[in-house]
Amino acid sequence: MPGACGCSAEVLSYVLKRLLVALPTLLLVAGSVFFLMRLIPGDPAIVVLGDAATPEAVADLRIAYGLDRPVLVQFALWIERALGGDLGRSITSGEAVGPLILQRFQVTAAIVFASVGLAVLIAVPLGMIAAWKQNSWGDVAAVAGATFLLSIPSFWLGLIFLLVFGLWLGWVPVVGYVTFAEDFWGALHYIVLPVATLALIETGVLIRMARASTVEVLRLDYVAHARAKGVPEWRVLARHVFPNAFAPTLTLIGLIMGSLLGGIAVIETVFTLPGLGRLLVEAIFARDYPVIQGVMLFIAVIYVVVNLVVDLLYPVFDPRVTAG
Amino acid sequence: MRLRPNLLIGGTLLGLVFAMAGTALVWTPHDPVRTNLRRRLVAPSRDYWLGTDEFGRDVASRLMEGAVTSLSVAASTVVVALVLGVAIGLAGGFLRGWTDRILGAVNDTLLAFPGILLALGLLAVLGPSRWGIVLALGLAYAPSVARVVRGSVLSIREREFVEASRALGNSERYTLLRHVLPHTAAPVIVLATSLFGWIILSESALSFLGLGVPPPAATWGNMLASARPFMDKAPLLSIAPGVMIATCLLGVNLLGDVLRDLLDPRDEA
Amino acid sequence: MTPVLAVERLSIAARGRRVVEELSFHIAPGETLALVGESGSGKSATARAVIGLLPPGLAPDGGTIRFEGTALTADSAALRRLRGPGIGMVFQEPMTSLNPAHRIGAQMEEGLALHTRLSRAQRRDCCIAMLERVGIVDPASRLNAFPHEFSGGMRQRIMLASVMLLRPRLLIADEPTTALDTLTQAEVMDLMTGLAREHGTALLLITHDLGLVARYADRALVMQRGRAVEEGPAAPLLDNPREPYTRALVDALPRRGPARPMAAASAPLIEARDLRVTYPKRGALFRRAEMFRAVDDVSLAIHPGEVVALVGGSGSGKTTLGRAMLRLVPCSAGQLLFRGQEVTQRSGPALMDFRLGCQIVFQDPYSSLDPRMRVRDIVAEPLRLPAGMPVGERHRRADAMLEEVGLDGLGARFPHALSGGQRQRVAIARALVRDPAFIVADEAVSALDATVRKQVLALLREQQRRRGFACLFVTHDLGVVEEIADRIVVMQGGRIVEQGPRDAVLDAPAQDYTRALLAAALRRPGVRQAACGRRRDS
Amino acid sequence: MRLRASILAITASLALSMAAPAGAQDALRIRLNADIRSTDPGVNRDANTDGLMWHVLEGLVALRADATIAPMLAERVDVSADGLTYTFPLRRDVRFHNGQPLTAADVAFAMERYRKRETNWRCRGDFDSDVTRLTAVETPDPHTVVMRLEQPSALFLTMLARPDCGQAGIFHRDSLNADGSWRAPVGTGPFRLGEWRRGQFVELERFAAYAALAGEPDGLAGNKTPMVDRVRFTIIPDDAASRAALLAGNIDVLPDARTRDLPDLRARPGMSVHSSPSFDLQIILMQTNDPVLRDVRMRRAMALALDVPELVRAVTEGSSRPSRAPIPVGSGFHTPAMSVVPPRDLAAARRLAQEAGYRGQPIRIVTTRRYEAFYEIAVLAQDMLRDAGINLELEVIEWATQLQRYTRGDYQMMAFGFSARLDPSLSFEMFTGPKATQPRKAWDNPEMQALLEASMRETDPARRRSTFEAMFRQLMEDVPVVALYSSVTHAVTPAHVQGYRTWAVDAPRAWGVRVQR
Repeated sequence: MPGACGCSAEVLSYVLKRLLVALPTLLLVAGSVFFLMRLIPGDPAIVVLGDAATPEAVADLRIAYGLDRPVLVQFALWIERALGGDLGRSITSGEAVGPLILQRFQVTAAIVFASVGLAVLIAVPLGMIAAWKQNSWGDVAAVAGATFLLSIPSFWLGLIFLLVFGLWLGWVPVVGYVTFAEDFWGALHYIVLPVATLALIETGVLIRMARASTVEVLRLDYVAHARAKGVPEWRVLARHVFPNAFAPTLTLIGLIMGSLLGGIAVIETVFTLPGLGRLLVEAIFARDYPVIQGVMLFIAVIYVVVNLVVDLLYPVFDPRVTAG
Repeated sequence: MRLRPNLLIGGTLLGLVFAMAGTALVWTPHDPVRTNLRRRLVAPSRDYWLGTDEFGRDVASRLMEGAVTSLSVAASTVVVALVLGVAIGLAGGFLRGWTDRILGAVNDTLLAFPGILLALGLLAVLGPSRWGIVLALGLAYAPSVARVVRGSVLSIREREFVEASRALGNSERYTLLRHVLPHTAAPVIVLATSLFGWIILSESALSFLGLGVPPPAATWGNMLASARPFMDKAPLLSIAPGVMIATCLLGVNLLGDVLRDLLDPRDEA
Repeated sequence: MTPVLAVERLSIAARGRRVVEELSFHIAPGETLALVGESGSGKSATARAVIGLLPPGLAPDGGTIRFEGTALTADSAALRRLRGPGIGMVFQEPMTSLNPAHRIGAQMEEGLALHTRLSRAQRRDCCIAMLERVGIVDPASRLNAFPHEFSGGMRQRIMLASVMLLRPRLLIADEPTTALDTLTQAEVMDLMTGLAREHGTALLLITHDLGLVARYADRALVMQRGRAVEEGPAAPLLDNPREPYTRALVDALPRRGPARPMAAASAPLIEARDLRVTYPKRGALFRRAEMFRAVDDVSLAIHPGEVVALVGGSGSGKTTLGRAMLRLVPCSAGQLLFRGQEVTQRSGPALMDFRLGCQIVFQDPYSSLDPRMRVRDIVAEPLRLPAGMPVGERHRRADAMLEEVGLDGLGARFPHALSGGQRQRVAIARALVRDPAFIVADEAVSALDATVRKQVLALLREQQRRRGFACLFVTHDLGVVEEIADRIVVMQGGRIVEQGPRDAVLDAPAQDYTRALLAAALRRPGVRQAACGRRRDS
Repeated sequence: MRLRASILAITASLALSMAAPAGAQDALRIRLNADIRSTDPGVNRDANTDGLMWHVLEGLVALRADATIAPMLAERVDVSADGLTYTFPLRRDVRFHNGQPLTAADVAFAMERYRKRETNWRCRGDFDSDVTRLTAVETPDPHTVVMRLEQPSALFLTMLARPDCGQAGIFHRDSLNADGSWRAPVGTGPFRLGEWRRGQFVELERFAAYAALAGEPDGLAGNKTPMVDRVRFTIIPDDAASRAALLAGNIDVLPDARTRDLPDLRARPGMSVHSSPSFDLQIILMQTNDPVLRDVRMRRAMALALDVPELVRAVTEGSSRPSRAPIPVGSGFHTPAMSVVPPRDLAAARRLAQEAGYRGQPIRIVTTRRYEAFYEIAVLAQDMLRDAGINLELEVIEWATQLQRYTRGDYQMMAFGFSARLDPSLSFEMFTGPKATQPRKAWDNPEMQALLEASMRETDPARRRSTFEAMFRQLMEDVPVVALYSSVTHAVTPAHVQGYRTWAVDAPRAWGVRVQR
């Protein structure tokens, strides 16, 4: 039971193994992105040079970016460098792609972690209570509310928030971003709306999930067993129901995190935040191949890592499942 | 217990959206793409129920047209995703072995792909069109379908009636089609309902980013996107399409819950 | 003396329909009362009503429950204080009655922490002592284990330990051993009654199994459809049932039929030679999976028309052997001969030939029938092969077969509209419609209520006599074997440990394992004394 | 209104309080809509980059506001009679930011780097073309640079001054790393590069030893005395936010206000709006190889069906002047003859289309939403052509794809915009040329190409003017493109900013600007 007993060597070897197993997927992602991008019309050299580009200047620039070589050679070179940790430089800004991604990821990660955390804190207790009081008015209201939240497009909710809290009430800034390192309170101001938007939407999903899994758990004998021992109801919920009901929710949280960390381009667009999603969309528009490739690879890695973390965390809540 | 109100409310909401789309096929108050520079950003009036947009186009007509676009795109995308996903999932779940492993790797890859990149890529290759969106989102969602189908095939093939079929000497193909496939229907129908909602959402998100169904065709997403700069001057432009999307999704989600309650395979046991 | 529990005219309703109707009974201190009934009799609901834990949808609908003279009202704080030290409860499913998220030490301790003022160390000592008492080896270290690290029987012991720690005056045991195999069942029951005796705890035993009642209960209350049918001291009640329903229950207990003359030594119909089936071992997370031999070089021959019972506890490999003999699981070594022909390597049409001659009836009638097919189609399906029979003819044959198994006119129904017994009849009809020469019946009656089991067994026996197929009857229950088998084969740990004619094995078992199985088998009350012969504790 | 203003003020103060820490009072803060790409002049650049770099680096010559050329680091320019030798005597008072005096060797060093293939200077090809081929850069003495051409070129000096070529800015060799790669600019401009925090701001510091020319500022030439200690280019991508920032006093110059915000901004006390037409060109391209559009009558029909003044009024909210000529209205070469805009004539348009055999088949016009003007032009054109029975279909694609299709000539029609061309020859050259070798060219008329090449060699302005008028007349006959207008740049400054001016190239200039609180 490595997950449960925390034997670090075994866990480490397991992690390594999982990462190794993920390599082909990463390679496949990298490869398909690489070739797909080159299938798409639009040439980074032309985008950089603009309308005044002469064919000679375009050709020179293509040579400078190595785009004149056969695609397979380009791919091999890129893979070789990527394995060495060098993701190249952005065609449009000349920045090194690795640091660029990390810098943009900080923005996305701050928002995603804050919003998912908030959503979990709100949704899981609410969902559990709704399940506990199944079919009561409160339950019906919670489910209806969750379904309603689920049905609101996040970007629209963001726009409405901007309209109401930014433009009409003026409580929060409409655009901009500073990092937490620079100015903690300032940063808080900027992310409160995006975080609230995402948190609300995710709350809808999570309430339903938490409620459903709690309903399942409440049916089980060990809950009756705990009650039969005279365990007070709050303790039954907190100690006996919560960990078991939370385990499947954890998987969902993992899925949500995976997809959100990979890009909340729409939210970032609404709130004009310099996040990973915007970086990707802008890079796509500019055909900034190194950035696109880097970001896509990064997203795939995040996906793998988040899944791994979920699998490693799962045994904490459900020791039956070892991290295999 | 919640079945009846869900059915009622969900049906009403979705019916409303469908009715709007149906009406738009034969009639709209104004031509949804006709611009009128003398009447830009007009406030709602008897003539223009919801006012006009920045090109002087009638917002109400565009919302109706948007219903046609969103519903037709979503419906065709669901079909594409289902056909692809069911085929991949059945093959993976039943054949197992190398087929499953390869399909699994491809599936994982697709899942790790943001739909937006896939959409952009395909749109660029296919030319901008709603069919590009359909194919792109179809491809993007096929892996989820495949995963559900594969999962349910894997659980169904462990059921004893499948073993019984094999014990009878029935071929794998017969067993797959006769005993396994029908049982994936319930989860797939439930999933298809969710898909319908997700796709409407994704399509509008893509349109919002400028990657969706190309303008001037009206979609709720691109209406939202072009309304953004006028948010302070004409908030209704931003609010109306969002309300439509939310209405449609709420209807789909409520009906989805009804379907789930009716079809949930867990209730079979 | 005040009874520990007195139930007066208790009714329980589910959405307006009464599932328990004006039920009254009482239990004296230290007494064991068995509530007996088949599924749907309301016995479990009664048990849960006593401790105030009716599942959602069920609610008390009149009547009183007094514990030691005090009336209990559901959900009151008083009742909660009573739960644990006053009334304890043991549940049916060992797999779900312990919380998988917590270590067993923590779960056991919880009750003590709530209801006593013991220190942490004292609580721990109590737990260790109690675990030791219920037969857990190395209890101190096992306190840190999670429930899933234990087998079902062990979990049921831990469950019992955690309940008995609080020394309740009343223990409610709701089908405590139904999910366990025969051997474990007896061990857990012995332990439970032993502990109850030690602590002077009264026991309310909920069961469908008359065998348990005969062996462990002082008094019994027979229930049918929510009403009391008959009540009285256990032994007389079972020996001389007054009510027809009780009598039917008693009659349903297996009984040994006359031994049939062994067929003349003909060539075996099907024969396994050194058959081996291996599985990768589960649980070895980081290491390469080891192979586990579920069937370890087993040789077994079955002759035409012969009924062979394959007996063993869970994990003995009997089910795997049954499937392997039908080539439903791959063999890693050995040979399988059908009518003298090697079939181990067959595939395609040749395999089809083998399949046409063999059939299987599964244990679980709920999952062995495709819920989306009508009964007639299910029974007609085997007739697709060999190809050629017109659909009309297939349906005619299926209807005839259904009539034969007593399901006349039910062909248009779906399986979910049938009872468990009826479904098993459908499964039997499906197996027999092609007139196979060999049938594997895998625990075919284990999931059925006693009276139904008797009928289905009768059907199987009758069909066997009529059609003369050979049958490998896989079961953990030696009681069933008595009724039907010509020959008994006992398996343990993937190997055959004993085999021989039925009477020889039952009357003079050569192996300890067989003896233990026999002792644990719950048979007719009439043979109670014989069955209760002192076993060596294993 | 007041509430709104204060809200925006709060918003903006939040937006910028951290971007502009204490001590920014004596600085000039200018909005930049996106980060610069690099500090390597003319190599990795865009308009923002050019606009920032012209504060730091100077070339031998520089652009005046009317797109003519003035000497900058050179005292004057002496052109030999055959037009093949250019002699640049250098000013003696010029010093680099590191204190070193400017010498001919520095010029030669910089020019050599520009002309090397590995540098990837954007304009390397332009100095090595059939029209202009720079054959040698010589330094006869430490204060004289001589450049030699293969044949006379009217464009040579303009190209040297082109902002997108980094003005062929002269940098000190300390600007390079030991391996020859670019490190940071050490130039002669009025400001030196300060801190560059990516994505947030670029700061410039006054170059105290700057040797300013006498007179007035004029384009990138003239007196460029820095009047403020520091200039901070604050990066604010969002238009609404920059407007809010201006109102909140968190930036001092909004160099690119949206047209639709102008009425509101004008009405505010203290705000001044500065507008000037730029040298870019919004245009509709037609593919003359297309089966439908090959017929010149069809193209004429289209042009006649468009109500150009109305279209331009709608797109620019009345701020730009409609013009069918490719030479921008602000240019000295835009003659009165070029100002004629033929009136809309639907009947004639219908008749011509009929004659051309047009039967209502859809014609696709490519556009993008990246630049709202392109999209609006396409939508309005569709609407206007419909009145003449011409069926335009919008094909909205993204910018990168549109650019590539432009490059390949892969379109029927296209709403497009050309960036500023500073020489009238280039204004024609951008769409004139043989399609066989340059598919991006819309106007493939050999006669006109000959005229164009002549205009590039001709150095006499009067003769060039008449050549361009002839070309314009032919353009209106052939209608391969419908030029619409040059956009207008609007800058807004609060009362405490003095001396700010907009000009033909839309990036801001910080010299000569004073902050007085």
